[in-house]
Amino acid sequence: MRIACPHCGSRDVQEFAYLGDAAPRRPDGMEATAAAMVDYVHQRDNPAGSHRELWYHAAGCHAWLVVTRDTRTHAIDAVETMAQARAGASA
Amino acid sequence: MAEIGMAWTARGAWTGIAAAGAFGTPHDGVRVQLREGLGIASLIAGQEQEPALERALDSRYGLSLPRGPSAVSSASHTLLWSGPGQWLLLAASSAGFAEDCAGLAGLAAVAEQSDGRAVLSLSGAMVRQTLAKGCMVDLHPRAFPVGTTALTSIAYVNIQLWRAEDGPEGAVYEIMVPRSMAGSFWSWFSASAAEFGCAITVSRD
Amino acid sequence: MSASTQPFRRGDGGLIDRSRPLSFRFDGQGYQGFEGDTLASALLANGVRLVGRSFKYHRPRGILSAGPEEPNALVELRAGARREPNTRATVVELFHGLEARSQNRWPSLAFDLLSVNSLLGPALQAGFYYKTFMWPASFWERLYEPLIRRAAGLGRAAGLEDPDHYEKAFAFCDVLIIGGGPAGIAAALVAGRSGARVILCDEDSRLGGRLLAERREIDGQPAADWLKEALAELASLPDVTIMPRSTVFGVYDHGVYGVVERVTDHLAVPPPHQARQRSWRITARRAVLAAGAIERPIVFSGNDTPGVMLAGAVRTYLNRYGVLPGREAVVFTTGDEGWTTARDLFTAGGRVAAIVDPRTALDPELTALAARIGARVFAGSVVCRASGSRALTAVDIRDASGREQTIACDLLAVSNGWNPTLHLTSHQNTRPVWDEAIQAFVPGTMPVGLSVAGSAAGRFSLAEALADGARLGREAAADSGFDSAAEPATPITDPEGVALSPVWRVKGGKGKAFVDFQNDVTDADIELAAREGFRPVEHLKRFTTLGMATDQGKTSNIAGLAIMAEQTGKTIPQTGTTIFRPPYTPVAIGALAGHHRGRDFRPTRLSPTHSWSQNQGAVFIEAGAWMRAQYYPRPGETDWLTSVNREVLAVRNEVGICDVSTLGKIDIQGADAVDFLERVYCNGFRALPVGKARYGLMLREDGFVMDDGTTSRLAQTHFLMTTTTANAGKVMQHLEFCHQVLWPELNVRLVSVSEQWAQAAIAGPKARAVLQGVVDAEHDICNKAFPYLAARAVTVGGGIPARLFRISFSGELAYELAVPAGYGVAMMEALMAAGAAHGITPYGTEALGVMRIEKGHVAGNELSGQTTARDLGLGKMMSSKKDYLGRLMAQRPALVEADRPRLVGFKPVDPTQRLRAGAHFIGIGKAATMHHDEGYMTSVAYSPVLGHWIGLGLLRNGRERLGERVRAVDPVRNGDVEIEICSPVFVDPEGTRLHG
Amino acid sequence: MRYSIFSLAAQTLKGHRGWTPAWRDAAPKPAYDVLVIGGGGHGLATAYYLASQHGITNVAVIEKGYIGSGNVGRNTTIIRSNYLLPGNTPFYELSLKLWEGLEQDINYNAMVSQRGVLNLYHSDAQRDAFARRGNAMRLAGVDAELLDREQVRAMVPFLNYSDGRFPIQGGLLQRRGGSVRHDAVAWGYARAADRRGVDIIQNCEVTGLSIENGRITGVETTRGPIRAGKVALAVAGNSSRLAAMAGMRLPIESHVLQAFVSEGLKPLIDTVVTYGAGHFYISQSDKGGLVFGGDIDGYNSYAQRGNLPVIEDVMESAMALWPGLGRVRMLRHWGGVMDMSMDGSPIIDHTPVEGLYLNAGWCYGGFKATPASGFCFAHLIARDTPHEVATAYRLDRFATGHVIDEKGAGAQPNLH
Repeated sequence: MRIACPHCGSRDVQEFAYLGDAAPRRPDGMEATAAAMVDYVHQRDNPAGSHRELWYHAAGCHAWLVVTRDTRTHAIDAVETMAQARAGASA
Repeated sequence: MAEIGMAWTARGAWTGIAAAGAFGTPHDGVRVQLREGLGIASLIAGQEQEPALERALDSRYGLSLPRGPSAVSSASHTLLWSGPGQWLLLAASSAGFAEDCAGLAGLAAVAEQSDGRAVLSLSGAMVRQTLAKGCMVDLHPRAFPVGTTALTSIAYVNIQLWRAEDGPEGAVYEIMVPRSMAGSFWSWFSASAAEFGCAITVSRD
Repeated sequence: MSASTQPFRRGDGGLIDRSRPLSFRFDGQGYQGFEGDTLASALLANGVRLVGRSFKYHRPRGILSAGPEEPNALVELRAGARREPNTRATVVELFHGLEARSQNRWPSLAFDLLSVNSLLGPALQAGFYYKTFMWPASFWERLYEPLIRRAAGLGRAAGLEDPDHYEKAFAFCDVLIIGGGPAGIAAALVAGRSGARVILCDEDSRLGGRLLAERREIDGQPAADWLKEALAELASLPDVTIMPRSTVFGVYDHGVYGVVERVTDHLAVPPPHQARQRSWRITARRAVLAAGAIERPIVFSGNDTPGVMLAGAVRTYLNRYGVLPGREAVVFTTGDEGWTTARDLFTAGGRVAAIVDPRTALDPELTALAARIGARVFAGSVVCRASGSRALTAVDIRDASGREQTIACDLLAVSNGWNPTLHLTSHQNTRPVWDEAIQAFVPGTMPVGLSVAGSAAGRFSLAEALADGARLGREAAADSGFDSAAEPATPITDPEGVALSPVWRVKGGKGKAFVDFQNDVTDADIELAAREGFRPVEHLKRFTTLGMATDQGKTSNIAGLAIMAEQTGKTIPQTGTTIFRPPYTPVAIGALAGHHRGRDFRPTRLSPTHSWSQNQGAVFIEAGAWMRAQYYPRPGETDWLTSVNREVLAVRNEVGICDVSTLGKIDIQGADAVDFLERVYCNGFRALPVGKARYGLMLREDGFVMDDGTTSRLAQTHFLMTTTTANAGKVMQHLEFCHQVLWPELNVRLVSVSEQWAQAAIAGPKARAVLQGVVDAEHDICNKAFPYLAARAVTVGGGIPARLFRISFSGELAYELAVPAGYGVAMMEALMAAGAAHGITPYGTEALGVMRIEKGHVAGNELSGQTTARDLGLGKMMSSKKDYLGRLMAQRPALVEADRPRLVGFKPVDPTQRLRAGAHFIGIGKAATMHHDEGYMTSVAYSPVLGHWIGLGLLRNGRERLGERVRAVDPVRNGDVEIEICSPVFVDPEGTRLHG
Repeated sequence: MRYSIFSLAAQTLKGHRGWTPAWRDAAPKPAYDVLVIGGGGHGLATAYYLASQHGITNVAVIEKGYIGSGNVGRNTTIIRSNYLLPGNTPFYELSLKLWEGLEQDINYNAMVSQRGVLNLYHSDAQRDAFARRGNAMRLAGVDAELLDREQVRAMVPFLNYSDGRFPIQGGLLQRRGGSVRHDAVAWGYARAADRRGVDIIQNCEVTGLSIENGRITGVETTRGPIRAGKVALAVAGNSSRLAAMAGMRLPIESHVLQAFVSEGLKPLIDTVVTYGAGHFYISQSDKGGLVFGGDIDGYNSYAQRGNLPVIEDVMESAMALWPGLGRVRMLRHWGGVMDMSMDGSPIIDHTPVEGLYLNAGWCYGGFKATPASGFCFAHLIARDTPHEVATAYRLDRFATGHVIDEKGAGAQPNLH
């Protein structure tokens, strides 16, 4: 598997560390509820199909990236920096 | 009362690991220069700091700030991109490097790494064949021209690699390894270069 | 030397070098072959037919094929530590002094006692073992299983450390071409000319594929000449790399291909500094599969008799190796191609007794050929039986009317068409599709970037191979941005007959008819599978073991499907398609491991003071990725405890130094640095003054403790965080996550400086005195100027930048001094010199551990990932005034239950008794059962200060039970010690020594 | 027909013509009392125990492909009960006890081979952790022995004791652990369930769950709707997909785990060994193949295949542990989809949907759990109360914090 790091270029998956689904947003602040936090920490869609997920270029530029990958075929549609991902989300 | 009069001599990162000489088959297919005594510092700038940092580096060293994975060099200094918003400043000599760092303090988060890295300069007819045994990055001249740098890993050691100006035998690659893993890196390198034969020299300041 | 010692060697012809004889041994007997031979061709040249015994029935087996599909001719190659079991004689290049042994026979190949299994045959049908051997249960391990295991398993592994060395390599190209036959070479030529980077891999030692085995013409000249020119041109193209002896074994995601290169397997032993094999990870924009095809046998009685051979293999031995596989041949063919074999046999000086072809209407050209070579033609007939005990002596031929006659022969060439070598196309779980016209599976959905040319696509003619190759090579290059000039004219080839009407099996021949030779799967086994409902192809394979042998069913899968289809009244495609799993052919484990074995399995990290510790005679221990000094034995000290006790007492009474360079060190700067720390630590850092250090505790988001360490404020917006040695990398990644993903709005910059600094702990009542001899005089480090938890930049050795921290893990007056790593050794020497007058003693991780336990400090054994701050007695650190990672999850009911195991100290009631970590706590008088389990001992140490063993542990509701007694039960070491619960701080609970 | 040495002999004389299908290839009936979704080991075992333990025989197992096509036929066949935490140990011990009597119970030889499972340790801290675990096992009545280096060497002398990067210091041995012929487990349970009237329906994929005001009433399938009083999910890596049909999200990620087999070899190793300094475990099948595996690839996947970095990591661990394997060839590798839960432990529980039961989150420990999983799941379905050894496997434990985290890795599936 290859991941096209927006900073470094196409690299072997061996250089990256995986975290998981990029969708959950941490409920920040003192007013966050336990229920919301339980959901953020534990519950996952785990789709068979397109999945936006967090990877860390551990052996490269140390950037966290959002990779859009099909979990049935491993085909990668997009690799975004966190900034790009946020811009996309807000857009 | 620090006059117990012990001399504080610094120990090079390659000391006890590699020394001038040769190993493997008698071909010198690969040449290694152990680069001791470099000044190295990491610079991290926020977006707002970058212009000022860029001006400073340009005025001081005539180096422009690489925005992507490349390396720029002057006679005395090299500036390596080392991640988004991050660079490594290298000085051929650690003498006076503290002043280099102090001068940039306000313009970026500066952290000296001179003692934390072990650096090799690799060349020779078989250098690419040797690196291919562990380097997961495409080093074909079309993909990795002079002035390109890459952060990657070789034999489970995270390294930074960059291509300097060509030498008499063609491509010259510089490799920077974490000091604590220099021995393991060398174990991989010597096993990989042995079939081509390897000559080792040492450069200090 | 003449071929006279090789009775079946032709006088001329072939690609072997008769001027270079090579001697070799098979089953102890000496033979001679020539350079260019395979072991199989050399054995045949010497008239050796019987080369192995089969898996289950131990039937005599010979050589079926001339390639990687070989199911029968498996040998143990080489001897001693280099012995390679199950090695296919058909792909072993002959070398001088080669040694091989036949397998799976006892006592000898010719006379094998276990061939009685043949008589038991009827009982040993597919899956018989599922139906018996069940009574009594205990007999399975004791009796049945050992018998079965001894009988099974084919070859014997060396069992000794592999003396050869392996390596990995990585390559990149625009176009990867898999297979160096006509299609592959045509593709390489076109792609190469376009300027694209091309890698051409072929598993063979010599490029050319079938061209090496056939007598063909291209553009009116012998194919060999065309090949020579093509290879010369490829060699002249700078960006074309030819990799012979290189098998592409697997297709992985995004154009990554696994390749194993047999660098020196064709030599007796690898030359100095050379690898035996090299495993490549090749990343290609596009790939062309031109792997050719594999010929198919026919299922009939005795079809496994040595001397029954695939017709294409016969041509290979004749034309490539100059070997006559038999003198008196019968050809059994279901298509025109078999007749070519008859022709080549005749041309090579063999006699063709008969050509058997089930087809009734035969092309007159074929019958004319038969007449020319004096072969009897049996049209509309089949071979229904091959006979001969250890080698073929005759075949029975049955015509349409059922009349049978026997013809004596020593070779039966079987031609039944070919199956495309499409294995790689199904490595990503996509299925091939059935092509009715050629009665074979052809590639279906393809892995991204892969295309298939020539025979591998079911386009079997040489003309198609050359045309496909050129077309796909051009497309592949264009797809990766290299356009070729006009399509080159496809070479003209001589005509070839391709008509075919395959026969899957011939019934009624009495005696076993094999589908899967190596696993001894017969047509009857497949009928049984149908009868018992194991009809889906995966059930068929798993129940009968069809296609599960080392040849992965390369010659057997289709016939198996055909027979199942016949049983169930379905078509072959309805019955199922087998998908092939990687690797294409078996790959040596050593090759895939490469350099990473022994000490090079993973990198070893050495502290900048390592050489100093070595000179001090340290005993080192693996600590994660690091080697750390465990203790420093002195002459006369025989056991580690003596040394450790001495080191501990030295620190408690005078002063000691210990390398702590391995701690993670993270430089944190930025206007929001303190806010960042506030969120990642559960305790507060906002009030930490510049020049001070503070102990920090980090939780995971799920509320359990992740890591701890001290963080110092070097300037208003500049902090230095330390982490545990074990978690340094994990914490750095975690902080990058917090910074980049959670709170990008915070102005903070993180960089690891772990490698830059050598750090030593100086601990003991005389620590300050020692330091005052090392730190440059202008820095006042007296108790008032440099109190507990002070943290400041200083200089040493006359201006060398250093950092001094007054922190203590041992509970003594202690400091940590950090200098640039290059000065690490100098620092240790300076400290030793300055401390000489004070009785300074180096101490290692063991003494460090003893002292932290004496002080009740938590470490790795307590930071198990299963403990909360409260469990560890650090609950008060959790701030209630701010949000931080883990805050909410740490409040989940189960994490705040009153009777959770909490950290307390323990001492043996009888002070002579030893404590052990891992023991569980059971109430006195209670039975040692899970229900009475109240927790466990996390860490223990012998305290030389107290003169007895002490321990830390997690005990249910422990904090409220000080003074109570329980038992430390340790069944795995037969331990059961009565212990008293006490405070986890055993030494100087008031902490006065810290401040001394 | 009952399997025995006698029936085998009789059939041998008849040329094996009298054998009948091991199970009927049933077509779906309109309705069942219990519908088990998933014809893998757990689903088939559940159906068998519903019939044999609870007399519930109007049961169907529906499978989208052929039975045993999932992880029960893709694993490395190891069985053991060497667990640390009280939520786990008794459950896996029940499983091991059921393995010990399985063949006589279902009249099918699954080649249950108690050749021992040996976990190696390489540091003092690891030894302490293994002692803690071994003691927990002993307190729970499970066999466990802590071996020192020399005892390990006596058992498996061919490992690397000389120049290992992480020297072998000893091991934790469970002699009652071992291996089982994996396919036979699916086939044996299927045959035994079929004999008690359970319908085994292959090539029948669930396309939807029918839920009426909070209660399950049946399922939609590629072979039409099937009504059911109770529906039980036992679909391992596909749990999240089925749960989504009921509008549920699970604390589960699906990951690929690769497995490997070598060419057939004469007997080399007669126990199961796991390497404590890398992700690696190895044993030898009765056919002679070395069966081995390592860590999951580490990213969400439903593809049933992995990539080279993990393959090489496994081979490196193999060579680091056992340098004699260098010339042994890897014959096949493949992948299975693991239902990795947030704490590394399974879920056997009700769901918010009445009549819908969940059996999931087995990570890569599912095979050894097959009998107890079926046994306890059947108990829950039949009695609507959890079996006493499975009370900890609740779906709400992540909210309450009663997690069962053997590794202490926290809520990150790919670290378990």
